[in-house]
Amino acid sequence: MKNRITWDFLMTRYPVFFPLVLLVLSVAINLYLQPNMFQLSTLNSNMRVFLPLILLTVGQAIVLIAGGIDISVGGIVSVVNTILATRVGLEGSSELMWQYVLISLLVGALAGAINGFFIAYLRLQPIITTYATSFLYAGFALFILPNPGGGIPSAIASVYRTSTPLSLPLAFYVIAILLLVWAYVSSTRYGKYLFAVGGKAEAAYETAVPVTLVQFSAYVISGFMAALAGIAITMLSGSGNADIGNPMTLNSITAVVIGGNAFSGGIGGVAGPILGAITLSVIQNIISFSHINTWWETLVKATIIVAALAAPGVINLFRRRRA
Amino acid sequence: MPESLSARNIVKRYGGVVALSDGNLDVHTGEVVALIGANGSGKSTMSKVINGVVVLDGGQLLLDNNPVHWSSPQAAKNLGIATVFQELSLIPQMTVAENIWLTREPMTAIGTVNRKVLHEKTEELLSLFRGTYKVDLHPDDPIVSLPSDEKQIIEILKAISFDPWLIILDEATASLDSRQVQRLFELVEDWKEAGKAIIFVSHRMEEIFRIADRYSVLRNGKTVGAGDMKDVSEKELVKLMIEKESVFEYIRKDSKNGENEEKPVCLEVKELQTVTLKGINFSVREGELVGIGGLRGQGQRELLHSLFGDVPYSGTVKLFGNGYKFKHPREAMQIGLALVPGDRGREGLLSIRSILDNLQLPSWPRYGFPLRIKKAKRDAEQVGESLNLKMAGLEEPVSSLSGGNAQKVVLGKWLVRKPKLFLLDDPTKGVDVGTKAEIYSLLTQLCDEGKTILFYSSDDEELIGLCDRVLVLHDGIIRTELSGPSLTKENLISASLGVSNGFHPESRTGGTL
Amino acid sequence: MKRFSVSPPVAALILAIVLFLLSGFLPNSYGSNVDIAIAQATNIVRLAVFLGVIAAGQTLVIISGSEGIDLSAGSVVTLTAILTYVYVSGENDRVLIALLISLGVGAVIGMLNGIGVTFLKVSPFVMTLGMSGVVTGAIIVVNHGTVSGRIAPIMTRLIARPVSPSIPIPGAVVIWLIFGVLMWLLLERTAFGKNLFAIGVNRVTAKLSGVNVTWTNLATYSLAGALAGFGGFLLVGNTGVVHIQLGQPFLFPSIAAVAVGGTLLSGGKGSYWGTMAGAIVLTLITSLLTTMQMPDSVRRMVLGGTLLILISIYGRQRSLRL
Amino acid sequence: GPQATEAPTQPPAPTAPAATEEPATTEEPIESGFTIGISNPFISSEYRTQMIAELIEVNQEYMAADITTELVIESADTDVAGQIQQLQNLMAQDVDAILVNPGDVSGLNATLQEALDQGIIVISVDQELDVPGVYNVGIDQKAWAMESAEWLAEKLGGEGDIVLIEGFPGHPANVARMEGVSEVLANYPGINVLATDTGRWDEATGQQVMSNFLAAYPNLDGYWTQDGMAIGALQAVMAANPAEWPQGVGEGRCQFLNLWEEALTMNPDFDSIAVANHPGVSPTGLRIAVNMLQGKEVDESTLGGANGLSFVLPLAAVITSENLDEGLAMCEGQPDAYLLDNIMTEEEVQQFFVQ
Ligand SMILES: Nc1ncnc2c1ncn2[C@@H]1O[C@H](COP(=O)(O)OP(=O)(O)OP(=O)(O)O)[C@@H](O)[C@H]1O
Ligand SMILES: Nc1ncnc2c1ncn2[C@@H]1O[C@H](COP(=O)(O)OP(=O)(O)OP(=O)(O)O)[C@@H](O)[C@H]1O
Ligand SMILES: [Mg+2]
Ligand SMILES: [Mg+2]
Repeated sequence: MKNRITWDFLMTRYPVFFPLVLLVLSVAINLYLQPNMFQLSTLNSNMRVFLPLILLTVGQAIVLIAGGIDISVGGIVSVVNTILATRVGLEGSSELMWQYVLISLLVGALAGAINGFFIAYLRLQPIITTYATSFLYAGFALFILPNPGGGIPSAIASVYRTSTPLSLPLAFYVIAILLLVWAYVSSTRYGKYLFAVGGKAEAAYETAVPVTLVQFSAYVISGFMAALAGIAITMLSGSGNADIGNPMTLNSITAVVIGGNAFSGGIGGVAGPILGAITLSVIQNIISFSHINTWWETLVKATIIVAALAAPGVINLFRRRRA
Repeated sequence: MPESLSARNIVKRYGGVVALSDGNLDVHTGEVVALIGANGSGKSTMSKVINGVVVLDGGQLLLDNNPVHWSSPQAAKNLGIATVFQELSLIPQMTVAENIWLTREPMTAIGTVNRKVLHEKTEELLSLFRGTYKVDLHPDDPIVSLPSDEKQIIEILKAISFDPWLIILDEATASLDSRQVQRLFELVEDWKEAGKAIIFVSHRMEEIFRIADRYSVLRNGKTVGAGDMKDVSEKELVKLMIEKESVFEYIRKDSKNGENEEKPVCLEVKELQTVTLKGINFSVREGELVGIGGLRGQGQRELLHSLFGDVPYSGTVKLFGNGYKFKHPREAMQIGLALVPGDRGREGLLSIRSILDNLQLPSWPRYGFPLRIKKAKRDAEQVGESLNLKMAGLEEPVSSLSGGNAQKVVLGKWLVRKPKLFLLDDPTKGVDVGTKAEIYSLLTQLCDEGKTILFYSSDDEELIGLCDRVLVLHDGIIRTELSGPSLTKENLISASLGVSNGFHPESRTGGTL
Repeated sequence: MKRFSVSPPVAALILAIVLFLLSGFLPNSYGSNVDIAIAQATNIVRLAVFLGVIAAGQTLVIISGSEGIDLSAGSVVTLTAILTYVYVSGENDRVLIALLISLGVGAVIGMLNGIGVTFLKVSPFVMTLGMSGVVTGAIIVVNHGTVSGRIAPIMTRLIARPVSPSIPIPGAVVIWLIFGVLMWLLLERTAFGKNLFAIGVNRVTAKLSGVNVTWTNLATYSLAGALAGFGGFLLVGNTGVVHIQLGQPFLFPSIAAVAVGGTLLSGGKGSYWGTMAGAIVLTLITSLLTTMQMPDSVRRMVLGGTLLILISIYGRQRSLRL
Repeated sequence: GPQATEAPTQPPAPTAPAATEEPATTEEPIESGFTIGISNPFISSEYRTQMIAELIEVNQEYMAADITTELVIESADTDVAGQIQQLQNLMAQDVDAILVNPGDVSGLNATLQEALDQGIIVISVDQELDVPGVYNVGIDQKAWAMESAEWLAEKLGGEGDIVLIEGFPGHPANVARMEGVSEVLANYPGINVLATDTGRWDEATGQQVMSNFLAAYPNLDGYWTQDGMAIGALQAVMAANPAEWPQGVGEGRCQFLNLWEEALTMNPDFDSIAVANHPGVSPTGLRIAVNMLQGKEVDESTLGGANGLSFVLPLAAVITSENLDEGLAMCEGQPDAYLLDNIMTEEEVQQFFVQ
């Protein structure tokens, strides 16, 4: 009985526990296969690649906490990427870059606001709404940049790619800031509202929580984070491509769930999903370094991910058997 | 602080359903107004009009005789109106403390929730009901893990946490046991003294006469009477509510006690143990109506659910002469068991499905392939009629029903199947007096037909009035069995408190129980 | 006062017809030529069949609630199409067995989804997404570029060609209508269907009313897999060829078709008629956008906008404030 | 191999003109023991599976001769970030050369530059990249499209209504091909393009688009398309079976040739042309990479492209009604999805090197 409470306690009160175990495990395997993994240059080159997904995942996590889902985030990433690639250009100045970074963030928030408007105020179902807007955004990105090309000055891109202040990858600082901001936000009243709305919207409404506003804001945050992800991936690739964000959407959702947030809303946080995003990427590395037969790679990777998703359930099943 | 609130000629429609056609209510500080009426008469709707949860279709709200208009629940709340919702307004995933203080959390200088103060203030509130919880409640307990009575208490604490001047208690006592009700009433007296106004909704006449100063009666969405409690009798109130002479006759079957002796035993339980139950032994004969008493959370729910195959247990259960160990309620149903669960929203209903689908859910396999829908409808209609179900039609969603009518659906779905042994977990919770009487006569009739009923109720009167004998649970065991002359309210209460029959140790020494 | 309400399937169908009629005014459209109009309409319905069948399983899992969804449908379609193609290899008498293989393989994959969702409590979205990866991986392992086969003439005859020269309705459409009736029977006239709706709304209530929640849920995912398998079988009968991405383009449209058809994405309420109407509406919109000359970017935006408008018309949820 | 080194392998000096300035070039070139990395961001297509299979096969030859020790294949469905990760992982495994089939025309530039800086030979296959120092190996996409467009125009006698089904709009290969088509059609003013749509390089979509076109334009004279969409388009024509079949362009894939044969049984007048964008360019690229690693000097006069670093390979096969039998014979024993292919032999690639 006591034992059971401890496990459930860990799983429900500390949703970060399991994703942390997964991450440690996968990092250990990766380290075994790639001993120089923690060398600064290797670490940095990995983290800079993971960061866009991490940023996207944070926004997705907040929407999921608030009881929604956002499958238009990839589209928003593409829009931001094409804006930067066409407006700043390969020859642009760093002032111009700053200017369009700000504009991109506004555009991301605006795109999120469009989602939020339809979902919170017109009360449309989130999956199908963001599916529809994902066409709007992806189409808009293609409209801005019909053919891949353009980009940002390589000097600016290399700031992102090579900065390692105090011998730590830039991404670590970004993650630290994200965690700090979340630690703050989740303990504000607004943070409680997010959980309340995701938990049971009717009850929250009867308790005088501004439900629609909170739902709306979650999508704005998600749009904003998608814009940050768009900026990051533009800095990483240095170029523009209207389809750049599309494949990222489903990964962000998987990362959030591996990170321990419930699909039904009202539970979880942001730290778990960040770990989840890193774990997903590390798994890819493991596949690379383990030199399995190419034809098996996709199968093995997918199986590992399914196993990771199912692991808590297997443990629970096993525990219940014993009890 | 306002002195009074009045609702005048309130009209409220839900789609085509008129919930209120002419609702009127006055409430002043320092008094308790009982809002009474049959199921579906519009009491909850009236509450939601007053606290701004629904939009008015007509009529007016006056605060100190000035018209007011709520644009959201927020507006009403800001002016000191608090509500205990019949269906509760708690977020299951959040903790007790977070739920109580949602939207009014104590803050620190940097805008975060001050957890320390939050804790202290929650502990303070929780202490108001201390002693009535099964295990002590903690501010950090998540709501999901609580039993329904404790949820109800949290909902009450949540309502009073911001020191409102008007408190609406919409069937706040329906899930509480007598001790908890007692505690609540003591608080209500305090509030009254402190100059608060209270609107009290309940189907228990005894409670109304105990606590209310004035009354207001709704019938079919129209206010048909109001006045001072001291000027009316129970009979008169009932007549106002349901346009019938008193239906208040519990059908005691003392005479039958002997008869049952010869009937075969249909349920025999030996050393039944679960997480809360610590070895239950009893047997029930065919045609008996056996009550289960005790305070809430002593294992009554678990007993009924384990007999129904919903909760795993150890020990032996013999039904109709054979031993069984069900792994799923379906197996229990197949040999003629039926369970009416205590939490109708969570365990008894499919909210967005039609009334027909709800009534027939356990019985579909009996209608062949393809399902004979016409016959299913006829059967459902019959049950509806026999229970006096107030509905717009079988195809309407069950969520459109009032609380009491929804409860009838939960009971009614088993009547379609004609089971042999009924397990009832507080089946009249939230049911109005008229319907209650009908349910009582239905239950006695079922027993006469040879059906057996195991019946838990949080209403002691009900147990005493209806049952052949009552098993009183305390702390997971049957502490006392009461029957015949020993089945009195006094004995029931003392047994509930864990005091053996005949002895009055500890607190009750000075009493005349 | 009687509420005025049109059920979502009917609304979607009316909308489809109106859109189609309006499209006559577009440049390059059928204009006043009735023959072409009919040919075009038939063609659209024919194309909708495959989306419609693939969306059938989707409808079931979505109705089953608890965020039910099947993201592996696309890869299952691909897999069974490839299996059919390889196994049949041009011989009519192998078609029936190929159909059974398709259904069986689909059902097994669906059952794995179901096990993950019911016993291991993985959320359906990621469980089926992961399974989609596994199936794709399996396809690559099994046939890295070495698919060899051919569909049988009878499949082409029954699926892709008109019923008879005088009745210019493709066989697939007839199959779809029969399929629709069966789906209706399953959902509305069997205890399984009723139980499915029940678990979609409230699993605790369902269990306490004797519904075997675990089994129903498992059966639903298995059935959904089998139906996706059937979709793959039909699809290859129409395309006549296979490739690794055959089914993937149908995945998200299949969810959209369910939503446009008025089925509640949170479960417990919906119909297959709605999904059929939704499939027609979606196919129609894509077809219309095809014949209109506009850049792909604009086309995507128009598609997104149209979808938004569609669901705004009748996909709105209950207000919190009544 | 015994020579496996942890130090980056030195690229032959003349081939890295702008990128690196080697301080101390080893005199004798390393002749064997090479590790070669493959980065491929898209696997869900028969082209890519055939490509990977052929790479493995060609590498076997070199392994047997102890010239290469390992072929590290990074192949998965992934995005730009994912392919960057692939490339980084290859670098982390000390490969001597990288063959990359880029999923993005410029998104990999900085990462590829890092590889060049480490002295790794980088060859982009199937898709030309504009990075100084990166070699390209592939066919001329534009010329490829012009070949079939020219055929169609001639077939129609320079007169008639046609539709175009293109691949992914904006994809560089598609852009180049459509440019070629426009250039050809500009010479035939009698040919009227009624509509253009995207079939997303996908058979099912191609079939759907063609069905729509057939319904909208019952009197269509011809259609131009490319790759797998050609199969879908022909399926649509066969399903609709209009009184007058439009003339259409096909694909150099066995599946198409079989379908062509079948179509002839329905309509003996049907004619087509099948050209293949063949995956054999990648194994040919592998041969080029090995030769470069072995220190052979590239004959720059044989190269083309923007940076003068592109190996332009000839088309593999052009099948018309005249040589359909030959084409079918080539498909003998091959899977249906097999693209008519040509991998240059070791001798043939010597044409690119200074003798
Ligand atoms: N959300 C709703 N949608 C449609 N009809 C509703 C809704 N809520 C209540 N009603 C209808 O309004 C009428 C009044 O319901 P209300 O809940 O106010 O009754 P009540 O007096 O509180 O009954 P009870 O004692 O059973 O709780 C009933 O006929 C009910 O069916
Ligand atoms: N409170 C709940 N809310 C939502 N889903 C629930 C809840 N309780 C149970 N479920 C879900 O219902 C499903 C079935 O539950 P359970 O296993 O108790 O019933 P069952 O399968 O009918 O019984 P058995 O496994 O004994 O045959 C599970 O998938 C579980 O996740
Ligand atoms: Mg009520
Ligand atoms: Mg179970």
